[in-house]
Amino acid sequence: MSEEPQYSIPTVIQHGLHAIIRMPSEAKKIITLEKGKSINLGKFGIFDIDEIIGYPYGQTFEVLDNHKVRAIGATIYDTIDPAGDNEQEEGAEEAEATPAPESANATPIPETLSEKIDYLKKLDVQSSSDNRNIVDIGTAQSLSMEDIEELKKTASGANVGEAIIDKLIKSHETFHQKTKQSQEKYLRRKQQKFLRRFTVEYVSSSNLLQYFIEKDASKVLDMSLQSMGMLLTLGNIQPGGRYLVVDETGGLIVAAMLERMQGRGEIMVLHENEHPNHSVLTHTDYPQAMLDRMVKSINILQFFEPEEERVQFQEYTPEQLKELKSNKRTHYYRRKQNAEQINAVIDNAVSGNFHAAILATTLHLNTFLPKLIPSLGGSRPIVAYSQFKEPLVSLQIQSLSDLNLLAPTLQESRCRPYQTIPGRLHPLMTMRGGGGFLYSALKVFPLEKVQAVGRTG
Amino acid sequence: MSEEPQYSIPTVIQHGLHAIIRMPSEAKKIITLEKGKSINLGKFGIFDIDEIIGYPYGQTFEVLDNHKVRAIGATIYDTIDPAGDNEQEEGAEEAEATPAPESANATPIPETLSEKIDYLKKLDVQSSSDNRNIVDIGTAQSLSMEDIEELKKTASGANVGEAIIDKLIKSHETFHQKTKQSQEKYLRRKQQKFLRRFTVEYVSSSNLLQYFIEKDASKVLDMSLQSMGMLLTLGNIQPGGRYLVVDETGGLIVAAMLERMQGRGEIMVLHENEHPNHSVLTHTDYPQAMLDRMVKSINILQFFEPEEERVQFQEYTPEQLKELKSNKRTHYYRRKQNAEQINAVIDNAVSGNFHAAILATTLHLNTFLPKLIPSLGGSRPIVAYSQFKEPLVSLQIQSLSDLNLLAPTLQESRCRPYQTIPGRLHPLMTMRGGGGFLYSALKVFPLEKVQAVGRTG
Amino acid sequence: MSFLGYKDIIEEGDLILAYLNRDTMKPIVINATETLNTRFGSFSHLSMIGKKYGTQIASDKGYGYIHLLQPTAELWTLSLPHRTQIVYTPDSSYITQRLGITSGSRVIEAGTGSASFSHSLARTVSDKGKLFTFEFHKPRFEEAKREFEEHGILGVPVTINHRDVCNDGFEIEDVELNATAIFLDLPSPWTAIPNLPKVISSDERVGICCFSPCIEQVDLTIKALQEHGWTSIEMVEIQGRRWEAKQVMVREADDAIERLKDVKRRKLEGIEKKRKYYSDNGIKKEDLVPENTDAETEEQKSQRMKLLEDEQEKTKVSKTEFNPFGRGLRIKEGEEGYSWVKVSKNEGEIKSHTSYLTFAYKQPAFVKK
Amino acid sequence: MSFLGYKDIIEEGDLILAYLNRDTMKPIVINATETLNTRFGSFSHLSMIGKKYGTQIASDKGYGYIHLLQPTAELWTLSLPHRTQIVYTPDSSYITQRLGITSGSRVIEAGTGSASFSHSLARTVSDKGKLFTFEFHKPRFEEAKREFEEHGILGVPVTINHRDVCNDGFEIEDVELNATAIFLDLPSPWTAIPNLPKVISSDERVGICCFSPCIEQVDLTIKALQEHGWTSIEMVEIQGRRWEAKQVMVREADDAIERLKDVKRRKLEGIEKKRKYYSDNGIKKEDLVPENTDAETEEQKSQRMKLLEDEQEKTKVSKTEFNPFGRGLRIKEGEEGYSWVKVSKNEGEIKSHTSYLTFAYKQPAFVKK
Repeated sequence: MSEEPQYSIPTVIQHGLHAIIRMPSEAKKIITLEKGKSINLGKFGIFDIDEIIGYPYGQTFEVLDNHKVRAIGATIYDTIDPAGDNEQEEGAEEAEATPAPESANATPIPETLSEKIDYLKKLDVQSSSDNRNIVDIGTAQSLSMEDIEELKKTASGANVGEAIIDKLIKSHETFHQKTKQSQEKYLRRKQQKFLRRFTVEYVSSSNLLQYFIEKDASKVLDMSLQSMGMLLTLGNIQPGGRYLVVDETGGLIVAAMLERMQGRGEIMVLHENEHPNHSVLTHTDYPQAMLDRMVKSINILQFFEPEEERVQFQEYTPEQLKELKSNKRTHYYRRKQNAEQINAVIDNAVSGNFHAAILATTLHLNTFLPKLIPSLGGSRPIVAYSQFKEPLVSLQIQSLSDLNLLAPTLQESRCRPYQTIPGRLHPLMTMRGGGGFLYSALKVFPLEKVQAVGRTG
Repeated sequence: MSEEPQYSIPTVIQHGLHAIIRMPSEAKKIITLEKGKSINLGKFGIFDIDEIIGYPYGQTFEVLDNHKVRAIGATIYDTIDPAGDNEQEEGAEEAEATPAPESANATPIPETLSEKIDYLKKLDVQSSSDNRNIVDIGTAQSLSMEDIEELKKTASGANVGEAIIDKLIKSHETFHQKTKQSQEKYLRRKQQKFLRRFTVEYVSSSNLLQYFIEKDASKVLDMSLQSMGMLLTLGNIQPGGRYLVVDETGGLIVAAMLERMQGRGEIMVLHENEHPNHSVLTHTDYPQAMLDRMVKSINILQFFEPEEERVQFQEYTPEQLKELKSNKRTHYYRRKQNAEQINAVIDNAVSGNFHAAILATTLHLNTFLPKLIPSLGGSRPIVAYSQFKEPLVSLQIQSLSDLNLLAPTLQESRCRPYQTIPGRLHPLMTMRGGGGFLYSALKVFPLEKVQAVGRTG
Repeated sequence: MSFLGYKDIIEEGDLILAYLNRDTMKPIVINATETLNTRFGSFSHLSMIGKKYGTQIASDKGYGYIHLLQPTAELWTLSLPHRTQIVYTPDSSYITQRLGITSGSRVIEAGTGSASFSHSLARTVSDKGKLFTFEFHKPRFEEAKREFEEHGILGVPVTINHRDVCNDGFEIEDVELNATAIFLDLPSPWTAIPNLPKVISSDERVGICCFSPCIEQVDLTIKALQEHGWTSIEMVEIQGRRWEAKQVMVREADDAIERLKDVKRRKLEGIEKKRKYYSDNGIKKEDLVPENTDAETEEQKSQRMKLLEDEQEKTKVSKTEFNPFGRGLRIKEGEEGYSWVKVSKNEGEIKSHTSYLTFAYKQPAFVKK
Repeated sequence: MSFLGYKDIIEEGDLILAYLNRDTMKPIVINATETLNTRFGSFSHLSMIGKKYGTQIASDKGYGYIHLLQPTAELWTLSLPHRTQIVYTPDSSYITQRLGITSGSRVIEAGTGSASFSHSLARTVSDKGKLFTFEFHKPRFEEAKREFEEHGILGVPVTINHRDVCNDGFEIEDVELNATAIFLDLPSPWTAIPNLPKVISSDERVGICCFSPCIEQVDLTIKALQEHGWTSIEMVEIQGRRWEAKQVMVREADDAIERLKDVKRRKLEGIEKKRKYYSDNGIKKEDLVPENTDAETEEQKSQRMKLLEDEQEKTKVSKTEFNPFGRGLRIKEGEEGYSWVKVSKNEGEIKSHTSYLTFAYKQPAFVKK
């Protein structure tokens, strides 16, 4: 590489970029940071985009009155099992092998909500020592929807959430009989419902994937974050590589690869329609010029029948060109450029020697993958993602007798999240199933003789 | 049931029964408790069977000189990850959030080996506080095989193991630099190699399964303990039931069912050869009369073509019988009994209305299982175990459109064992893969009209 | 005894489970004068009497169907409103097998909780065994006791006590518990462990399982077990997974290539038709898409539109017949004419953790005669 | 730069991985005068020069084969003698993706350990980024440094220091670390966490991952992270599983029934033949199996034996031709003439636990202009 182009991921919230807004409910929203516009987060409030400009991505804000915000520490507490509100566990506080919390005396009088919660956490009194008197929170809930609506009207702006929580605490009949932990969990759940806070995240491939997993996992073939990370690792993706990609996740994999390549290299997107589906890419902030330079697309007809598909373009002589009317000439140039582009992409594909084949497709791999092998360089990985294991089992069996493939491997990677309250660690009671499977192998050049007799003569 | 036969599992080690001997290496051996015989455990010593008679099953013994034993607490320490001897973890002792062990002063001078180990455990000195100076145990091992052989000659009988461990402790160059935990692990590993101890277990279905999993898992279709437990639970196995069973685990499943039925009920074993393979049953202690009464076997030809397979037996008149020579008469009665037995089993099978179908077979379930459904009573479970998921996936898809089956379900159950050192809990680093999958459904009687039009008129 | 033994025919007084669908089972006691009302219709108990267990019946009005099942401990667990933690089948079946609980076993359970595991244990210990179950939460105790009674298992084999076993132990007046297996589903099992020696069997090995959601509880439990002479301590987690089987279409790359060729052919055909139309009618492209539409009069525009319509009409290309993947059609899973591959997937949300299971054994003190 | 970038042709001085089989890869530096000796034969480096990466070559004597691969971080991990804990691909790839490490990232790693994750990180941060790795065990530090040098990644992007970061911090003289991602694989990460503020980026969000095998370490780590202002704390476990695919025979019950019928037919045929043989030859069964063999003379016995032999010979029944499952034959997996179903299974022993991964983030203090 002589020019060494480079691209850096934005770290600061700026006009013109995208962002993912994460709300206390964990709901997410993709926005464009347009100057002078505001964003409506429904029950979490409205804020002006200009208010958040200049902060680093990852910042959490509280919505104030008049569309203003103020930057704060963190939105919400660390992982607490949403499904783990069972009584037995609550009783487990006696299990705490950790030193007792600092005495309540040392704690200042709580002002902010998070301080209030901290205060409650440190308060060692008024918590029932076992679960004998605990009644299910759901049924003991005494605050009606009407109460909440009323509060929304009377409390002003930013304080609505807090006022509701205070009221909830007061009105919860058995709140003080509850153990500390269940109080915390209760507060957290209420917080998720009413706090006017949000976090601004960069539209990284991980955040985008998370966004789509929650919104419609089928759009990204039910791929988990760890499957995506493994796909990139097994593919040995790095700056300067030339990759052959089949991506039925709407371009998410292309986006993730671009993130790793940082401006250098090329992605040849092989697709089965007239145009590739890159709907996910529209949410990213890669400069168009970089995309044009790095991402090429070719359909499988052009890829597998390049000679028939090359555009035969009859160039005009300078004399002929001169005679054309201006709109005809524009049309000519457009056609010429189009033909050149198509032919260049076809030439590029034909030249082969790709540094990896990355597949996330529902096409039948047993017949499709062998067609791609000749386009790969030696010692280069082929990695195929599938939502289901069975198609990869079939591919693996076939690969075992293909001498052009070395070490075909079928694996999965699952991520098990934990509740992260010190002293009460356990895996979350429920989690998403699925996440997909990965096939990988290396393209090699077998010895002719081995192929023939399995042994040299 | 009018007679109410009953059978109780033996709890005491007695002559004539079987036992599983578990050695410190976790190796297992099935023995018959023959009067006057002795058992050779190789490097763990030799003992007379009569020595262990009368103790409750589960007892641990130490081999003394002259084939004697003495009953002791436990063979070995509780679960310590055999694969977990990594340096990082050792350093984690600082993580111990538990109170410091009692002061060493309170500990009596160690006499037995386990006391010695306890002593070491409680000794808070001479343990390196981090892993900087730790050298891999394997390479620092300074005791040669010759040393060990020499010790075996010089130390007497029961003390060999202990003497070796003492020597090992002394000679291990960096032993005192090691952290307490790694010392413990080290001792445990040595203990497993040299201690002359063993535990006598009852040949329960769980112990037998464990024995075969370790010896040759394919013999029991790679079935895990949790799959076997689930099979019995989903099958609703209980005293007094009549069950239809296809068992390719050599009779292990039959043994496990008998354990749950305790002398009441019937097991109809359906097999595909001339005789069922019940090799595992020969290691169990069920009385032959009970087996004859409860376990019936029928091959699939007799089961599916009962009319052709019923034995046509021409009975002799009393006059004819009188004329027969004695050996002919014996032969006649044998044939008669045989025919009656076969016909009784066929009649029994034909009567159907079984209380569960329990399948652990490699026969093609999609064609085999539907043939069995008519023999089941209504509301009764069908449970099929398979080493692989794929055959059950196929069965599940087919079952979804079979109105005679309700709620077909495909599940697996995996067991993840942990290291159980308080303060250093973590899952074992490696474990056995596999364990199998379970299909289950309930036999029902669909409404004719539903079957025809999906709706009554 | 609905939960022990087997019955063929539904009779007055039977407890049955009306199976509505995978998520809904309703326990009912047959009473000829009553009717079961569900969202699938009404079903008079009378229509159930005399039917075989397992029968599907139609509602009184003829639409809507349910299945009539004999309850088992496992179906009962599935039918429970999840009022408190339930010991699910993967855990309960493992614990039972691992502790060697069989017919005739004498088992202690604390606490009773939803009584789901109690039912499973009662089935297994059978009428020859004993289940001593303890619950310290009064309403739960009463609910469970009522259920045991209704299910015909109170007394034999189930004994239930309202008791805080951590403080007040397990002894029952005039009863030798002599338990051979213990199951502790308590917030702090380590406080109950010291109370066990008085109630466990003194002449055979006794097994225990402590069921705790948090790992820190395991830590304290192990220490208590060690301190009180329990050995062979092992801790495991059971992970049950359900799989849903389905079929997905086999999509051949060659078919996709053919589809693209077909699209291309149609495009060329359209261009060809247009060219022919223009030459046949002596029309120039400029007539249809003029360089400057702003300068166009209303009349010119209307005429051009008419021409455009005519062109569209005359140069129409037939829609492709080649549709290998049934795009745009409603293809039923497994439909003929397409290839299918069988696959399996987890439910959307899986139970990833229930509790940690700590097992240990206690060998009786024994003096050889 | 063997680990960054791509090369097509093997040249003198290249580091290559000689792939012997799934479990054995040998890293060698090409030197025209040397030879690689393996149990699959000897391979002169000369025979490798000029070959394309990925080529399979035969040994100098013509038997035995190896493949010549360009090293990648992942292949390197597989080739390592397991001298200490390795961060395996399922963990390393997740950590990289989760912390958003890309080309240009500035990463701190402590400790270096086997340097397997270091290689993976070096590949990802690329020549535009920085990996600051710390190791306090002297021999491991030296080994890793030598490797980085040999692999052409020392300096750019890797900087390695022999250091106890828990006591002595992460600062490097004259270098602004400005790290954007931290990976702590230390026995007590909580003692290193207080040392981080001086070396992390002050104008963008910084992510951290602590890698600990025991759960009690996680407990202390979380507390330290909270105390030092890290938020969004999450802890996960990554479970990687490999699957082996194979084919198993489809065994139809109907075929098994036919087999039993065939066995029966043969048995009957044998009885029939015997009966015919007896009547044809006027022999009685008693002649062959007398009531009392003890009373038999030597001569009688010899004659009887002859008769018996003759009977066996004359009444022999042909062995069955019907063998639907190939019993007793050596059937190759997938062999034609039988039906097969594709299945998958785990390896016999699986890596069930590596470490717990605790993630957290630190948002820079920011004063709006």
